[in-house]
Amino acid sequence: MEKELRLMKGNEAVAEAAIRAGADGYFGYPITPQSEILEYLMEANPSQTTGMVVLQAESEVAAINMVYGGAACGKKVMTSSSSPGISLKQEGISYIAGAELPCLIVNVVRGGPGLGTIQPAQSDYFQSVKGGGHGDYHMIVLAPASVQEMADFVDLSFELAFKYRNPVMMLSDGAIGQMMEKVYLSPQKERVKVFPEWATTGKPPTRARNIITSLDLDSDGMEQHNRDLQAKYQVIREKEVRLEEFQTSDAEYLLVAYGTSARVCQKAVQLLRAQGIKAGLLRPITLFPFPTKRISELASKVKGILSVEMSAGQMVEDVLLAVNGKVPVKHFGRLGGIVTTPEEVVDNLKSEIIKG
Amino acid sequence: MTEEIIIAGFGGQGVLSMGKIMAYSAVMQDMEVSWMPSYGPEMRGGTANVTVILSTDRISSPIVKHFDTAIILNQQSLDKFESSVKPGGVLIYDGNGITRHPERKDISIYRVDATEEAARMNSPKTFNMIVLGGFIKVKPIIKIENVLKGLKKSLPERYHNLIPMNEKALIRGEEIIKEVHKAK
Amino acid sequence: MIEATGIKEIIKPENLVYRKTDIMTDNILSYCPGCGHGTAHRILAEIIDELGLQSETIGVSPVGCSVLLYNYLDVDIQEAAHGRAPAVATAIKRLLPDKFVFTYQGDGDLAAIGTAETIHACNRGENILIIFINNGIYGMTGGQMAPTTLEGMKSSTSPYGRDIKSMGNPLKMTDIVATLAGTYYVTRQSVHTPANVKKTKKAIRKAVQYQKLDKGTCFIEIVSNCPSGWKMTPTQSNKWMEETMFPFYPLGDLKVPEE
Amino acid sequence: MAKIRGSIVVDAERCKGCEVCMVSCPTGTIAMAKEVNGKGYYYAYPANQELCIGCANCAMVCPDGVITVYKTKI
Repeated sequence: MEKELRLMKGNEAVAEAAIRAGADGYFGYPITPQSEILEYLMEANPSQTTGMVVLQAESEVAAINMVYGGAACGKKVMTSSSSPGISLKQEGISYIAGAELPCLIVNVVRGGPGLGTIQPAQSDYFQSVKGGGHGDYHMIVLAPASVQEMADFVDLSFELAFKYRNPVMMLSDGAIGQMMEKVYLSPQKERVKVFPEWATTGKPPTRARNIITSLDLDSDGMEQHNRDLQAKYQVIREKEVRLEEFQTSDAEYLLVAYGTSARVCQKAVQLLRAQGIKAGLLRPITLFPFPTKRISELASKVKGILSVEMSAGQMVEDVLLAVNGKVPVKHFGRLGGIVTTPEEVVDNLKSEIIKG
Repeated sequence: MTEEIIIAGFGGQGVLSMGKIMAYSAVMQDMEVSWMPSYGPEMRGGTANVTVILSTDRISSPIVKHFDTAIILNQQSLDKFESSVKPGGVLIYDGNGITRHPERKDISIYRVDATEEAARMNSPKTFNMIVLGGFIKVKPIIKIENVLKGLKKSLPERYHNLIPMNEKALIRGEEIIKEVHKAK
Repeated sequence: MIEATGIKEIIKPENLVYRKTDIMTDNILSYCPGCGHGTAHRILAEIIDELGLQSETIGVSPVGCSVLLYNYLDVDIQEAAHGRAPAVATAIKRLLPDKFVFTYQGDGDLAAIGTAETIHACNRGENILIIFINNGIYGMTGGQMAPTTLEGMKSSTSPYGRDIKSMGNPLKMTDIVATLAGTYYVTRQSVHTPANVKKTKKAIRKAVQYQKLDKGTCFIEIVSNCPSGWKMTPTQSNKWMEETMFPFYPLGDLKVPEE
Repeated sequence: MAKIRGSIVVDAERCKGCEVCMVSCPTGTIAMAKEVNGKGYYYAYPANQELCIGCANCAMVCPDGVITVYKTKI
């Protein structure tokens, strides 16, 4: 079937893509700049078409625990929020990771800390890729950079979530959530009617009861569970790295940026090339797993690297680990909801890396 | 071809929807588009602006500092964005309520008194379409027929009776826009 | 093997009148001697057994003493984060509306940290059964004050007795949820005597029927004991419960459907 | 007139000796053992088995479900 062309906001694209991906449930709570996801779903009213459940919860805490309950039934469920709301969800995310449940969590990031601002930021990198809640765990983190990817990554997220029984986060930001672009939407998928064998769907006589828990009071058992989780994350690191490169083949200087910043940096590369500076861009699409290997390879070919992120410098720590001292690495980014401009990136690369 | 546009004015003037119509029309012409609003409480009564990029190529940054065209609908926005127009670029403004007119000599300046015209036409809601008509006259990137096609696609059926009025407003905008200053 | 059996001639399969239901697993309950949790588990299991609900039951266990509920009931169970069971159950029931969904929660879980989830699930009228064990204390963490701890009652965090002025009032959560439009059947019971066990079983049976009829939230409080936390023998604790808990938390229906 | 006779079996190893069954027994059938089980509890047992009427009160209140009840008419 042919894809349908629409002009949509990133948030709307997530919502429509969720319906079309055959999602079973969405549980959310309003917070700017992502409320359009819940609003769109309520208006689309998929309970009447695909049978998808859409519910406005009493809090982000309740919403993520609804996701836990739905995911434990083997259903394709999701939630979305923005930074302060994601902080509230961290408890539930830790339980979901601990109980190894598949789900999608969309974070349309705004500036922090605290109540912060409603404008776009990328300052939730640490809490997304390093854990966020308690315990040793990882989410798979996808960073869309366009409205098209906001739509496409919904299906991909569910696929990865079920493949690894692991929560997947789409780490977006206010800019991508609020902006409109062309988007080609996939045709409607059927909702899956077959339950995974581990799901709590009512115990038939043919199997033992299914228990969904993250608890093991026996430390040896808990250590083994942790080792199993780490082994899973290692497989994810080896198999699921996704990235995009832009003019890196002859690059002397490398920009590393994801999401909105990657779009800004792509323009910066064009501006730099127009000035005769051979710049290139590596855009991590997965932030966990991080494209460590490829960045390390490129570090052997370039003279310096600028990590651009709308934060005080979070992703740059992973870039530094990947580069491991081979070439100078600096961070640049605006804070508190201000989107970095291409011109600022150009100036910063020149002053911090080329002359530095 | 890439055209980077800022539209800025009061919340409630239809700034965001004008940008949306512009973007939709370009989609009808098979172009790439991005529409990046300022959002949040400031939209409710305060200033509102939206960056629209129309391009024949894949669009990189949806956020830019300098614009090919600035469409300015109040004094506050004029003060904020006059300096953001690229040298040789275009500034279109509605003279209504403007006390300090644009002063730059290195850009082309056009005036479209859409507020006044909409009042005269007795349809204040078509204000932004008059402005858009003015833009199309100066920068014929999108065609009026595609604007109407876009409207038809994006508006719910029950509003389709308003399309002829919008067409009239677009044409009126083309007629009334005046050149104030031409960049050298 | 210790011999603790009665008259051999009577102990024959055809004379059996009561045995532990198979819905209760053979795992030894982790509860202290005399704790009402075990009885409450068992009668819930008996209902599941008697009504043939095993294949359609999905339970949600809390954080607290009954966190290991899933070790004892032979049904599919999800273990929820502290206080979140009603939210978890909400999604289960919405996604699997034909299943029998219950939560089993203590007073800390349901009436302190999970107050919001409890109130809102009840207020939405989620078609689930909430079983609320109220023993006026935090058992698992070592006998700290609960939202339902009575005035003057001693706990490890109210060692001189609960002082209302500084520690607030005991919370009658069941009375609150009875006022919400979404609840259909709200009752307060106990399981410390055979008569009370029968009444509680009847209440659970009704709740199952109401859930089948999509009537909304059924909420059953079981006022129970905590011999260890109260620092009493089990039989003393039951007596104290009757004398001290019941006057403040009187047994009986708080909301019954109009028939 | 037929007389109802009952009898109970206590899973003594699982009994925690809480005595709740003993106080619920209307006939005084149950007592607590003088010795402890493997867990160290003084378990319940039918000390006066001839008094048992098979009412199952003990089993109904037993938190650990360790009592099985039988009944017959003689």
